[in-house]
Amino acid sequence: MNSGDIAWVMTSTALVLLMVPGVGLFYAGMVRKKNVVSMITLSIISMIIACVVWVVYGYSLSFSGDVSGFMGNLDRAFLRGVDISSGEPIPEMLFMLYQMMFAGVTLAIITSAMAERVRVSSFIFFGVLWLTFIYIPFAHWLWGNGWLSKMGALDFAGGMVVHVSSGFGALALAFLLGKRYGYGEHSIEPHSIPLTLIGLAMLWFGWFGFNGGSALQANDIAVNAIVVTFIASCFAGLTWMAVSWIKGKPGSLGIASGVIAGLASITPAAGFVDVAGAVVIGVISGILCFIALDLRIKRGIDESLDAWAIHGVGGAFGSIALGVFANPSISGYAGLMYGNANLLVSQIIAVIATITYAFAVTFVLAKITNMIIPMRVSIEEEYVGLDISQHGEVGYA
Amino acid sequence: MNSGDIAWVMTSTALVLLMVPGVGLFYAGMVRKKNVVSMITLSIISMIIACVVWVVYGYSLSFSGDVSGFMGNLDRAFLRGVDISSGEPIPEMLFMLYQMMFAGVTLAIITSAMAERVRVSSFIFFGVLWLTFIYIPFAHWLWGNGWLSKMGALDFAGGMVVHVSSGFGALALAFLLGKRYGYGEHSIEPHSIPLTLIGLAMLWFGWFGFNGGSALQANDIAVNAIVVTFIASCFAGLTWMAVSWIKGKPGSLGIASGVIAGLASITPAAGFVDVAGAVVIGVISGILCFIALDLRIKRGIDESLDAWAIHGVGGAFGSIALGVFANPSISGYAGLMYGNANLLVSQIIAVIATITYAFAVTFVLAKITNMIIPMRVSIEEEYVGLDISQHGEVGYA
Amino acid sequence: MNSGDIAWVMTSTALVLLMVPGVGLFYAGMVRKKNVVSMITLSIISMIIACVVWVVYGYSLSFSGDVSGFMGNLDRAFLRGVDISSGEPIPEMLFMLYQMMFAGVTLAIITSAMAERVRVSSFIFFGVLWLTFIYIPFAHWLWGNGWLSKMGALDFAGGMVVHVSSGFGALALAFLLGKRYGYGEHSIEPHSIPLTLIGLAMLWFGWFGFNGGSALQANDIAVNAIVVTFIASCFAGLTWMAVSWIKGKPGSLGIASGVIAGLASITPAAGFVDVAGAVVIGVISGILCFIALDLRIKRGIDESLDAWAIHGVGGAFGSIALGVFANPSISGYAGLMYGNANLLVSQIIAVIATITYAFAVTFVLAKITNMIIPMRVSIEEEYVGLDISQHGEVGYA
Amino acid sequence: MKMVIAIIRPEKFEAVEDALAEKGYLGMTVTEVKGRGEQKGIKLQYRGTSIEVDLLPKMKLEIIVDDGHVDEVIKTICENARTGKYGDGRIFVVPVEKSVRIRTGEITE
Amino acid sequence: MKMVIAIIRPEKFEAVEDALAEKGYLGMTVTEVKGRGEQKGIKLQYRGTSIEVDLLPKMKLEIIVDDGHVDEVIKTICENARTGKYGDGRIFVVPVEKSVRIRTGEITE
Amino acid sequence: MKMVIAIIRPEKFEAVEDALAEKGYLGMTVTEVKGRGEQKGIKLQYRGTSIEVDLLPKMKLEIIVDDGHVDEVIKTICENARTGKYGDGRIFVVPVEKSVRIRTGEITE
Ligand SMILES: Nc1ncnc2c1ncn2[C@@H]1O[C@H](COP(=O)(O)OP(=O)(O)O)[C@@H](O)[C@H]1O
Ligand SMILES: Nc1ncnc2c1ncn2[C@@H]1O[C@H](COP(=O)(O)OP(=O)(O)O)[C@@H](O)[C@H]1O
Ligand SMILES: Nc1ncnc2c1ncn2[C@@H]1O[C@H](COP(=O)(O)OP(=O)(O)O)[C@@H](O)[C@H]1O
Repeated sequence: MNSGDIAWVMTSTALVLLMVPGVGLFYAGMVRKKNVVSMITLSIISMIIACVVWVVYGYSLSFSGDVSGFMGNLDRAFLRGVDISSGEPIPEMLFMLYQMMFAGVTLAIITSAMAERVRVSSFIFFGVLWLTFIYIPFAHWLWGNGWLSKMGALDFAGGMVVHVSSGFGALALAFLLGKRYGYGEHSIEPHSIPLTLIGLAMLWFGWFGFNGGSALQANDIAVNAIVVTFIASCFAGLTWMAVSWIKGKPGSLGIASGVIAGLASITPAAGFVDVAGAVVIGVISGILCFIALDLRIKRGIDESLDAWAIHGVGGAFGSIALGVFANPSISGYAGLMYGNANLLVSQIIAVIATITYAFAVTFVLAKITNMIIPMRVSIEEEYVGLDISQHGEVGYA
Repeated sequence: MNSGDIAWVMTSTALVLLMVPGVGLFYAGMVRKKNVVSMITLSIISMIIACVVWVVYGYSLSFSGDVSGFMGNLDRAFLRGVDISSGEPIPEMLFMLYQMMFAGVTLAIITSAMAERVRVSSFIFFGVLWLTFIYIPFAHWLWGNGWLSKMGALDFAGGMVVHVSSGFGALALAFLLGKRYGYGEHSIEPHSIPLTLIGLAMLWFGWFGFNGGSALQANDIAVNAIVVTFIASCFAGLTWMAVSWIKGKPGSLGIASGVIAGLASITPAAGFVDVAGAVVIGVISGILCFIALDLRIKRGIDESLDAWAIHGVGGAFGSIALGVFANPSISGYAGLMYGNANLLVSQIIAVIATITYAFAVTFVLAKITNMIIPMRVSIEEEYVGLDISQHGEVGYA
Repeated sequence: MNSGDIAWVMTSTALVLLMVPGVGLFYAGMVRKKNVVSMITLSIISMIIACVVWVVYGYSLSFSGDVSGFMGNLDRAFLRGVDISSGEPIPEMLFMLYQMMFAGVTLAIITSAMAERVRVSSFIFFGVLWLTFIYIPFAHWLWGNGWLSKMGALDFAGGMVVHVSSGFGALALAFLLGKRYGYGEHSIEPHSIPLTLIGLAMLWFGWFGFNGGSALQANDIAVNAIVVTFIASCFAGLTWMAVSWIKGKPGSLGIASGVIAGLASITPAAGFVDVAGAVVIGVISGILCFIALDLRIKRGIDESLDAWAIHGVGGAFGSIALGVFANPSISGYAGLMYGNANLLVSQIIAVIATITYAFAVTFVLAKITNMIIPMRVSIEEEYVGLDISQHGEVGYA
Repeated sequence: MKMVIAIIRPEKFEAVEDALAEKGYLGMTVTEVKGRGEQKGIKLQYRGTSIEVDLLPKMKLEIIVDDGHVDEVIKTICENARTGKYGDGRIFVVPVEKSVRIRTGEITE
Repeated sequence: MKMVIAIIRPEKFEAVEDALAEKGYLGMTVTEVKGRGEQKGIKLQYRGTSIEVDLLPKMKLEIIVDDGHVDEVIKTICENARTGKYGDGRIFVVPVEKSVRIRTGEITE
Repeated sequence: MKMVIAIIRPEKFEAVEDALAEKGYLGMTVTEVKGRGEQKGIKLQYRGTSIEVDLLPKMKLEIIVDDGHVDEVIKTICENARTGKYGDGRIFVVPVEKSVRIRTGEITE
């Protein structure tokens, strides 16, 4: 083992952690003042839940062994046998922690669809279920030697594991939970764009660790990952800006959404595509996610902070796009453009499988949760705001 | 020397620096609008003072030689002879800088007890004294081959040097300075919880460098440190949330306090305990610091931002707990659980010594400061707020 | 190649990226509420433009080959031939990305002079011109084997390339664009000092990557760079605080300005001077930039957020100072203090050349831009604020 | 002249604003306020106990109109601000003795 | 009916609010304002010079009550908002001609 | 006594404040408000279309003075708040029946 690799993955772990409050702040700026605390706190709680689940059984079920392609076993429950000094290429204990952060971020992303209306106790219950029955299987399927990875599907840093799962999960939740009281009748304005842009800063910054760290080494793949990640994000931001400009003004939230769309889209592909691929993925994701967001609004679906349109659609698109653009000179995987159709087929199957599973199972889990602890707060609590009603706090005095 | 180790400690140094404004923002969100600038600025000034003191004599007195176990000598004053390319395992110059950040953070933490009432000139004077007569000795005692370390006491990343010193120092200051005008009579509400949570994000993130960097190498100990650090913080956050829920609602400030309590508690132990130890330390610290905070409020002590309850109590608890849970398979040190009572004894002695010294000497230094430049501003200045009265600025226009 | 070096430069790249929103937030806090979104967005757009320009031709024109000392060639346009696994000491692709961030930050800094009055479409047009005709040549002259570097001029991390260019460019822009409506008649107050201090935190933190990463290795030079960088920033902050205290109160914005002045001043020198040099550079820069800022205000020049006084003057001063203080034991370059006058002469020539070029060419480029898309918005748009008029958004609801 | 002071729900502000504009009442001054009504705000239930949130955000509109227009303004506001639930707010009418347009100095008594 | 407008210290707001509630005066509208009094605010001394902070944060309460209750409201506010130091604030009484409850449309003149 | 309510441009506030102080009118209460005037705010032109920004930030000053001083206060405000362009604002005068100084309890009718 190599101190440079360890240094890089430790740094990346910290960077991914920063994305958790990053998501919270990004979202919090876009809700009303009365829910600002709630929105950030949901992210923090996501991380805390993810940590506990991960330590107790999550890591083990994701990465230890394999039970018929679907899940791992419980051999490493309570991190039994996870070592601090052995592992390839980094100590397994570090790998475990790095992966834990991903679980936390993913759960934070899905809070988009619960914004300004979820009961916190119910969210905790749901969060545990969701990690157990969606995140952990996905991590196993694609990264833990589960059926999708055996089939040949690739997901460099979480296009499906993180973004499809949370994005399409959020869509299911939006249908189930219904609109915020008054949505569509009166305008619900972002209460603090600077807060959202502080969140964006943390996300953009943290994504270096998210995608770069997924190489698990400080090597050429990591370098490629951060380069294509950053380039895709800028081209997507530019595209979104351009598209929105045609229709009106280039808003900061649009540019920010474009940047995130580019980041989500390149995530599955970052270790496989080259700069040209990144540019194309960036540009298309800027257009595609814009359209998705527009569609969602026109359909009157209150998937409030657009985890679906940005993470879901972006992650799904990027997962397929890597089947087209994967350049064998990067990591040895060739996409359609390099004459190999198999990868594209695997990717399409994987995307369809993860979308379907994420949507359907999230729906079911939310139904179950609703039967035990109703997910929505009462109308009065929603009116007063979750900060007071759920946390007994006031965001700004 | 090894570029991976250097990379990691340079990164860690930056991370610890970020904790300085992190403390400032964390605190600033919890004071009233009229003191927001003051609160952040006190942290920035802390770092600046610490840098000057460190360069001139602080580093030398802490880490150069040893004068009867109490302090170092002045051989490295003005960083004479501190080299950029030699040192074990990292260049001494980098070690010096990394350590400098700790001094800055520690002084920032203690501003808790001066919130909304300290004269800035007096704080600077006091800060220099405090670093000289408390921080530097502590760093020497535990890390510079001073009497406590000779006795066998351990402090991985500053449970006593940083947290006990500032926490119990803050308590002494709170007694000496007295309550804020109106404290206990009318409510003094946090003016911006989002600001506090931005601070939390910086602290949580930065703590990877704080504890992980303390290994001074990108090795198994560093990996262990960040893993147990993070796990303890989540379990403590969870515990605090649970405990506060029983009494009312799970506020974001409570969860945040729990996270910090976990971080402070695991700090001395991060290089010595395993995951199981971290879970136990996390859970207990969540309860213990909650009780301490509650007690402080009930006693009507205006240690305004709870450096004592969280850092002081947490750091002291963690320093003792490592004497129980230290697992010899991590760094070779065995605690009570592994059949060695000696470590626990040393730890208890060290905690008692540092608590007593920190409390008493802070009190004396503040008394002395008070005689030269009164630490509290006038009642009018306090009423108008420190932003205007000390800095001539208004936080929000 | 070495994983430790790669890890460090990847980390540094992320750190420099964070400085982009850092500049935006730092600036945004100092403008009025109605322009907060605009100010942050200008920084984000700067990064996006820089990325596109860099990928298409910027990197190539800066670092590929040399055409009569003035510019590079187009051999690496579209990053043709830029490799992820070869390069000295780090993969060229990583070097490319790291350098890209510098272009983004530099363009962000210059937005100071356009604050609260620039048309966003015009800024984009201008930005492309400015990067092409000023930033890229400067990068080539000093870092890409262009005429200044051939002459022997040194610029470790961008004293001239980044700070002189943007600082003196901003001054030219301020003359050309004119004052904000009402400037000098009624007070224009910073709307959120906490926002500015969050920006400061990101800048201070990010600068470790800015200067430390410029060593391109995790070695003694990198260590020296971060040590002198940090020390200079603290001494400059202290000096500014002291100087402003004599005239009134020590404001947080003053201390922050001092810190940035120190950082900008040490930037060109960070790999060449020792701690003593850093202290002197820090102290002088604190005084010098304070005077420059004072002068600008007295002259009634609305270079709104003081890129000139701080970055321009600081960067120019530091570039000359390194000719005096360069200590041969660091990187082999000797300044006047070590008996070599040549370096000082080269530095002075380089500073004069870059100041003149940056000022004059910025002026011309802005004139050209003005003819195509007027840079200033209409008086009504300025009155209403750029957030609404340029972005269709409201910062705080 | 009268000053019509209306305290309404923030989420109804747009509707009221538009309705007034349509009827030609453009001039108005708006303040963000908090209000407590006769029900002492909203009661939230928690495991046995209940807490009251008594100060809720409201929008205050101040509209100066000639005496003859007061009723129409009141009607327009009422129609557009009403939800029928507690907390819809109040309208108060206060006499105005003099009105000055700063730009021109023109005075209406 | 009258509108009692009270400008008080923010730190006294809770006490005033509670005291009014106790006496049955629940309805009120609250605004964060800044105020300058006849002492031109607070003087701070600095090495020879002194600066004045003239605009200080205050809370404005607007309470509509029937004529007969005005004095009690004033008394309650005074008792609970007083510190005896400069800056305690003022109470003004303004006539109200009409009051409408938006929820019901009911009008009181 | 009267309450002079002036709604002015925020950027003119300092000038008005100073001018009033000079003439001896120190007491005042200030609120940040938004206002729409008879021009429906400011029109911004964009490629063919145009948008209107109708609510613009204003400062509201409330100044209680004896009847005899009303005109001087109005004049002072007008002179210092005027730019001559749309949006300069309005001044309204409302009767005040009673004024109480909380610190002393002293009542002026
Ligand atoms: N007596 C009053 N004086 C001043 N403001 C009042 C008074 N009563 C109500 N209000 C204002 O009207 C708002 C709505 O009042 P509320 O009694 O809740 O409405 P409703 O009449 O629909 O029940 C309050 O929040 C407050 O701002
Ligand atoms: N003439 C006035 N018009 C409007 N508001 C006033 C007037 N005088 C005082 N106020 C308000 O009352 C507040 C307290 O006034 P001040 O004169 O400081 O109190 P005190 O009467 O206790 O000395 C001021 O901040 C201001 O908001
Ligand atoms: N009828 C009105 N009632 C209440 N406030 C008004 C009224 N007319 C104007 N105002 C206030 O005065 C401000 C300036 O009005 P405006 O008509 O734009 O100014 P001008 O009279 O200079 O054209 C508005 O923003 C609003 O706050």
